[in-house]
Amino acid sequence: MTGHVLSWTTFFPLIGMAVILAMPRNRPNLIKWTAAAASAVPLVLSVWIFVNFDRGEAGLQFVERVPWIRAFNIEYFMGIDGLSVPMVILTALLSFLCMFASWNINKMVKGYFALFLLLETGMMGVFCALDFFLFFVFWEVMLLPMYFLIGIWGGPRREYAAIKFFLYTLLGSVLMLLSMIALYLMHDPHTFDMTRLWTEYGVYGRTFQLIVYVALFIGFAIKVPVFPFHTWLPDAHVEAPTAISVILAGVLLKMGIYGMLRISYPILPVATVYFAYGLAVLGVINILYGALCAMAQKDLKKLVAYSSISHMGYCLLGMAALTPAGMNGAVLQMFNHGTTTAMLFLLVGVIYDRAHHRDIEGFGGLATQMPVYTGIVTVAFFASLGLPGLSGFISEALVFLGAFPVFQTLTIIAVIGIVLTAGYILWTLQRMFLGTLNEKYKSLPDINGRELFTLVPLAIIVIVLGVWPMPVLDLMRRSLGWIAEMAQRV
Amino acid sequence: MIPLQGYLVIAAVLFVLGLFCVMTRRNAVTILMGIELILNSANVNFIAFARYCAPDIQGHVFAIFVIIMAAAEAAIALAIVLNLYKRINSIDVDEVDMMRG
Amino acid sequence: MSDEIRLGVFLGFGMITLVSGAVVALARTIIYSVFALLFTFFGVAGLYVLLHADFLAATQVMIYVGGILVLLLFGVMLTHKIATVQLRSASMQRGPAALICGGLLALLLYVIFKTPWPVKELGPATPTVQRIGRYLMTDYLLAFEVISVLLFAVLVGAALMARRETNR
Amino acid sequence: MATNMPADMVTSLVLILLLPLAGFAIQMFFGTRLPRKGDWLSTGLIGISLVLGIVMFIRTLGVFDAGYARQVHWPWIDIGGFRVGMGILFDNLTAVMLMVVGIVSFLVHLFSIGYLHGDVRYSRYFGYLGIFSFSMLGLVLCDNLLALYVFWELVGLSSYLLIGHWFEKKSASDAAKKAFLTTRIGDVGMFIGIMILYAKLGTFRFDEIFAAVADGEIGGSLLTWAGVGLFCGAIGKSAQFPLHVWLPDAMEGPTPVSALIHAATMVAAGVYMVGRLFLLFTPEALLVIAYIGLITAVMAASIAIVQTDIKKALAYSTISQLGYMITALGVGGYTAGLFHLMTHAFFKALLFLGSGSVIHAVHSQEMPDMGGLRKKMPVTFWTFLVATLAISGVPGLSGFFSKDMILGASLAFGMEHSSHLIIFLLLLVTAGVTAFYMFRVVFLTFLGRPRDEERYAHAHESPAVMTIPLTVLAVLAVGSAWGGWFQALVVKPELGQYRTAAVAPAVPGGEHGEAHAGEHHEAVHDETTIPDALHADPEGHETHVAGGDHADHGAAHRAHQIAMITSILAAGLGILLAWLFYGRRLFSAETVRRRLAAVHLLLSKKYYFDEIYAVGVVGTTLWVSRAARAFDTHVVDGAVNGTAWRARGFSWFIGLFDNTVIDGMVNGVAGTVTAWGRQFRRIQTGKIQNYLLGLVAVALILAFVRLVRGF
Amino acid sequence: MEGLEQLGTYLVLDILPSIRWFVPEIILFAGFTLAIFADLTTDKPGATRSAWVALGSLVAALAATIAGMGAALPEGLGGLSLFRGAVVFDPLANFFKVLFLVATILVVILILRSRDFGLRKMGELHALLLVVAAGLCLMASSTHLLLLYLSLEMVSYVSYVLVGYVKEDRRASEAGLKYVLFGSVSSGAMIFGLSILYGLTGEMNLTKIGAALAVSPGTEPAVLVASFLVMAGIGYKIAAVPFHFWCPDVYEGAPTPLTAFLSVAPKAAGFAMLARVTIHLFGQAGSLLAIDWPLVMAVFSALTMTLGNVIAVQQSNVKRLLAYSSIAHAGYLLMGLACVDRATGTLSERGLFGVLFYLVVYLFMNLGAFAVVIALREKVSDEEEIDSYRGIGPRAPLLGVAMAIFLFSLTGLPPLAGFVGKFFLFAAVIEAELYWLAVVGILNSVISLYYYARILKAMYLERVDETGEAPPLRLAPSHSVLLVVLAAPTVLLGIFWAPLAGLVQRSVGFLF
Repeated sequence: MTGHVLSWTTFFPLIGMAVILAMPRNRPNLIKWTAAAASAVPLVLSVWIFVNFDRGEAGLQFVERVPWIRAFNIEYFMGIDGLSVPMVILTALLSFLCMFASWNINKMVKGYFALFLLLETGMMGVFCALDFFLFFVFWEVMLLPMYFLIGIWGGPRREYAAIKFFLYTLLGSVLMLLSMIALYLMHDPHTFDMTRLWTEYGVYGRTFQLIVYVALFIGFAIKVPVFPFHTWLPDAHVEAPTAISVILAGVLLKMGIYGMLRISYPILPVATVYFAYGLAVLGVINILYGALCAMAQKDLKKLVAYSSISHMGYCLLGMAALTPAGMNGAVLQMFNHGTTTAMLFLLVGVIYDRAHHRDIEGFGGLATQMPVYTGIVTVAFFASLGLPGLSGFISEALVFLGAFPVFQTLTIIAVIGIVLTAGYILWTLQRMFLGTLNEKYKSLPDINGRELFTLVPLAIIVIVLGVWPMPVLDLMRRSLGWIAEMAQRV
Repeated sequence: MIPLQGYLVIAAVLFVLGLFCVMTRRNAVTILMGIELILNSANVNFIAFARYCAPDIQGHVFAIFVIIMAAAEAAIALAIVLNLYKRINSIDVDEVDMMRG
Repeated sequence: MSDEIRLGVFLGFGMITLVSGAVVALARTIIYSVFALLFTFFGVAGLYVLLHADFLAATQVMIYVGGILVLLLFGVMLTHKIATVQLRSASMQRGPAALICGGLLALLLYVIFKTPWPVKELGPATPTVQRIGRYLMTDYLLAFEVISVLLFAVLVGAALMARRETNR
Repeated sequence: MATNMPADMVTSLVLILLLPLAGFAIQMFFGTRLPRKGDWLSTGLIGISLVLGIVMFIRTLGVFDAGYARQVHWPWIDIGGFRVGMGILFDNLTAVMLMVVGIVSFLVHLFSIGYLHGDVRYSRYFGYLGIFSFSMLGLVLCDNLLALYVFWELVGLSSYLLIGHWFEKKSASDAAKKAFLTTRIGDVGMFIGIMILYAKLGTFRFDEIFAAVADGEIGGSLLTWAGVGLFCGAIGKSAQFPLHVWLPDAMEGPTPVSALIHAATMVAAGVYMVGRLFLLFTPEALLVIAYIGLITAVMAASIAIVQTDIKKALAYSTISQLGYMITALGVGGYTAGLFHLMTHAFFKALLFLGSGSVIHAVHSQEMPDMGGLRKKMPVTFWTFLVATLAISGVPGLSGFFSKDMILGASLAFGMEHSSHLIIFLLLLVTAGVTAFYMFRVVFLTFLGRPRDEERYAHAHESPAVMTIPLTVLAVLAVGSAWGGWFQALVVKPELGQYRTAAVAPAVPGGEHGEAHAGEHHEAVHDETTIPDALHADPEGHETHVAGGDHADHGAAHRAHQIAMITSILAAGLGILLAWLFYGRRLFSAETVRRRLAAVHLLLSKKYYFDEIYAVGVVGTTLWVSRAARAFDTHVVDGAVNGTAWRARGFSWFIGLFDNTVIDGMVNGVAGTVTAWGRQFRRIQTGKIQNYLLGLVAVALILAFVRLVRGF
Repeated sequence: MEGLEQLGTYLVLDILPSIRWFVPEIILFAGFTLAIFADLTTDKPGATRSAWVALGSLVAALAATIAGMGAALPEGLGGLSLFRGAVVFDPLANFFKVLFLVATILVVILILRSRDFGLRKMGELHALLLVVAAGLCLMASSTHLLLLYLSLEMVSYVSYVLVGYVKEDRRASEAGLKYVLFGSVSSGAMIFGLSILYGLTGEMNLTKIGAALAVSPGTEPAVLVASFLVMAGIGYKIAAVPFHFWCPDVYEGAPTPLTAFLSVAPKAAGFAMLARVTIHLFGQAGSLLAIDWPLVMAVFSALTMTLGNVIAVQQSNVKRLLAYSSIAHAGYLLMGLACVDRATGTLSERGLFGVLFYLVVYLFMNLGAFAVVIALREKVSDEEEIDSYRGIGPRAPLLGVAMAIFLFSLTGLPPLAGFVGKFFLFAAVIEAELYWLAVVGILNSVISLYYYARILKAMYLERVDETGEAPPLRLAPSHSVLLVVLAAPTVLLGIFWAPLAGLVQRSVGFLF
């Protein structure tokens, strides 16, 4: 069992899906509990991985390698290192919590949970795959369920948002397909095995590296999303059901950056260094543009979507600096943003279930009516504006301290971003929670047990990592150092 | 002595005439005639090459087969045309545009 | 026959074929086209004779003129009421079609005169029927069988299309 | 300095720090369920911290050594290339600050029990007080820049929570938001300063930074920028000149909060920081600090004169006094500035609590409604009077000693650098104005005839739980400065102490030259964009940074005496004028207001800062964000999915932008695809002729292309 | 007399051994006649006897072909030429034969289950299908100019009849007419091209012509014109742009099973013939590059893809949409044939491999899509508008999931077979350095997602009535089985396609 822990973590939800499909349609509760169980197992396994992961080792661990298609030496090659462990844990945790967050789905329950488990398998696979072909297959497997989940269970303009999401991501992934094939053909015994692509990076010329880097970058940038390619995110978030937008923001946005760190950085070092400044500029644009747009939003979910764009900008800036603090800051920011935004979306879901609208102006004075809910929202909001003592600050500080030696002016402009973030968050907090209670919501019940169950673990993580971030940082520092060193080979 | 190019020119002109007829006539039967012209031009080509260039008269055999095929094709085409005629009382190709876009 | 006479006959048959071909393409009424087609077939048969393709000329006359032309004539007659014999089938888009065909013709002529055709010295005219027969039974045996099946299928198809649906 | 702190000291300091935090945690979760909603718990816990603080203070008093310092350090984040630790630095300054924060916080807890009796969120209020105390104590105890920044922001958070305690009032939630955002702007500058230092020196710890400065590893303009950056944090937190606007609005919070935060502790954090990091400020930086402080002092004092709301008046007085302290540090008066910090903490806390008890009694903050409360509230009156005397610098009280030292230092600085004499003069004037407006408050509130009979009727003395803190603070306001213990303990640090490398004294001209050598060997090319406006005086007069040149010690002494005399005169003049205007009503304030109407309007409108910021900073950001949103939905989104989206009913600018730019780009990528589709579809006419025509035409074109190219 | 002995020896030496390898086609011809007679013996309207005869002979032919595949064959281009060079028996031809037979079997099953034909006598239909199957096998294996023409015409003439089979449906007759006229003109042009080739070399066998052309300089313009005219004939069969005009109308007019058949089998045969002509005719090194073949083919491919996809976006009729999608897929396949191996100057092995692999995958997913259209024929308000599919997904889960699998596979999304097929084509194109074509290819697959997803959107996302669940749709058990039979390979080949890759490699490897 321990030999194939990754395969079990990745494919157990698939077994869950099969079981659910076999179930009768008229037993929603049974289906929901099986789905929860099916996603509980990967969570337990990921905790086991976290415990057994060797912090001293920079290289790959828990490796599984089975030839899949010998003719094109494509292999079922799974393995994780410091970079993917936090992501695996994040995916397992958020999926498990989202099962409970989607408890009040009543339309086509079987379809919903089956697709959700398929989505979890896809996500887990992306973070564990080390064969580029396998990586690409998992990358695309995620698209199908996502399209239907947004399309069928979403809000009023769900079809438009679903097809827009699908088209954007598909365009990105076909570009990735071309670059994958180009890389595949350049090596003498054609290979998809990333470890070999890393070591034999000398095979490519400079212009080849630049072109492939740009193609891959567009593919990943659409996923992150980076400034010009971000327009699908607000629509997808607003229309997706609560649990799906949690997964979308919590995990899917991280895949873009994970992809760049896993593929573009080690394989195309010359291009990485060449485009580092450009990446930093895009990062800063993301930070400021995201914050500014968020400030002008009326819909709470759209505001959180734009705040995600702004937060991912920090990751880009940190990553572009290639310094240890910057890289670790970027990956820690991915993890922290995952937990914080998950909380935010869950909280939006809670209020939406009660008031059936998300217009910020429509609320007022909720603090008196729903004190516990307001407490948790305050923790989430202050974590996302980077208040020290909560996890957001640690990663933002690391990013800034890492990026400053390399890009002085850019980092200074980026630091201004924290004021804008504080601005729109406090303004939202004031409009929704402070002031006199809007009489329409006299009877709004406070947060209930189930919702608390999904939120409390995340709140604990946010606070604990804010005070003592070493458990997560310890995981990733050697691998990120190794990736940074690889990215700077000439 | 008649040069090979003479026959080829005739064949080419016949081919083009056939094509022109096919493109400009609106009556299905006339189009069939155009097709016959094209097939004839091909046959002239074959026979001319059999005579001037080819080592043996395989061209003739080909021409024979083409003639047979032309007959078969005329049969099929007319059958379909007549069938359509029964449906819409006209074989004016312009009106045959119910499916478009 | 002497060369001049052969050349004269060649030009004669050539002219007949092309003129009647033009009439087929351009004639306003369909009946003129059908008869012009008759002369085209005869012109082509004449060319075959000049090219010492005696069997072919006979086949041409029998099948084309005897078979296909009659078939087309039936086609024409059946699809138009006798009263409107001089049916005007207006031609369409003559301009662009002429342009295209002219271009194609130029292209073909360019090819005809430019390419070095592997012309061999012309042997005496020999009866071709026996050699055709030999080919049919040796190299083209497969084609022979295949076309027989094809004709059978075409017969079935044509009958199918033409028959009146009785057992509704 | 290695970690040389004895174990028992470590435990007690950690206890001092964590007890209030425990209080906060318990109150937040179980507050409402505790008896009396847990106010006794919080007060008790802060009480224990105070006792421990006093023990530590007595211990340092016992050692009585200026250079006394103990430190302990633990690793926190270690990711190979980046190492950060957390630690406690305990020296005389820390001891004093522990004492000040502890006392004021404890007394405010006591006062609040009475003041907030029956408040709907009573237990949560005490929770917030707990987290504030924790953050303030942390800020004072920490030994490195990053920890300083962490506690700095936590203090900002607790002030946000406390100001917004009565969040039902929109003005309260606005004030809280404004406070947090303004201080955050300051924090941006501070973080930039920290980044510069870390990028250059690779460490956050104070001692290591001072050592590096001493060894000359960093210097000249880079160190100045770092210094100015860090000072920005102080500008934000201590409500100095450009970022002072949030403090007056913060009066929306409950009065004990104002007393604790906006008088004694939080606002003092900026001064403490400048004190703590004194050694890394280059002369240019010190000048910037001095002038900022000066402008703040003068401006705030002038506004305080015309205030009618008692708490607003005290708020502006606090800003002015803070300006005093900052200027003191700027001119090199290290001990003077920090001394004034301590004394001001006591009497300003007293003033605020006094005003609190008045408001509690009269249920209004407007001075016109008060008057003649002397008889009704004797204890409050006398304690208030003591504090006013102290703040005006009447000899004998604590205020006199600290303010006098500041004036002395600034005069000495002025005498040495004649171009900066203006500092002393303006400070002198401000001292007078301070005395004037403080006594104006006393006259208007306690003396004279009661102006509002109905309120006066049911005015009554505050209960014991509120008056006891007043008396304790009164005692401290009087006696805390006696005995000169402070001057002995808190002495200006020298760079020499930190010089590790055995650098031969032949360093050209000792510190003297260092400022000029200005070796710009910083590896990092810095084109930081801190506006030059802040940089007051370019040609960098060096002050006698380090002590030791005893030649002109006598001059300092003489300056001190002159300053003392002039300060007493100024105070007396101020009190006299106040008495004339409001006591005897010889001149009527009314006529002065009418004749100087323009000036009065300017002052009462607080130099229109709020309006400028509202339109300038807030207005433009909101407008830019709306433009970004419009840009995002129309151009980026529109261009990409090509929907012909009409921006109907949008502001004229967006409309104009919309018609000109977007129409041009409306058929974006997806748009062209559907448009092509429509065109191509038309050629599918369904007529056979066109098909054949199409076939041959395209084939022909291809053929010609090939022929022309091929041969 | 001596002619007779000579004839006898020829019969014994040449004909008998050739017949041994010609068994599948012979079975089909026999089956054709048997089916006709079987139909004559019954006069019940919906009799399916002839269908079983057809199925029997198809299965027999398939068995014979598979048996033949095992035989050891001489290496090199020629393979085993039968009937004195008329037809060739090589792994490539066998691969295609298997493909055609499988396709025809599936279509016959589709016809059995479909309601398109009403209660008319079906005997002729099954018989003629057998003839078409034989014609297709011939198309794949003929290397003689005449055989090329005959096999092409055999398939075309019979399909004209099949398309117009439902006589009383006006659209069917109209489709028939268009098909005939267009087909005849194209084949006429093709013969003219063939005559030029014959004139240039005096040979009838493709390999011999290729060899002769290589040694005769200065014939490039003639060869180019000839190959264009031949391309007209084959292009019409593949429905490549600019010879695609007939395709949408015929696909819409013809009965759905026939449309399915036309969109798969003849198209594959067209590619087989195109490959055969290119390999044999331009086999010699550098001859392809002489006439700049990669550019010509690349332009054809790009035109076909883009036009197919772009117009498909506009369609609201499912059959017309699938017609344009099949044009687009012809474009993707042409990409494979545009790849020329820089080193040897001949068709690149990876390109041909890609084409063959994609054809198999295309067979399953395309037939699958049509099978769904057929299954829904009388369940939905009859005509094939996309809007009439609204809300079908939840009501018929198996059908919905199957359609999702087919459409996503047609788009080329991984775990499904379509992706693997496209992956090989793109790999070939990139290896042949036609980067711009690769970019056009991927943009097209993105556009294609739009219209494939529209069908799924209608089925799943749009709901007819916001109120409760509509009554679930019951499908005939045979339809469900058929859908599973078609969906399984589409998914399986996406996950584990080593065996198919091995088969394709064997049938292509011998050429290079």
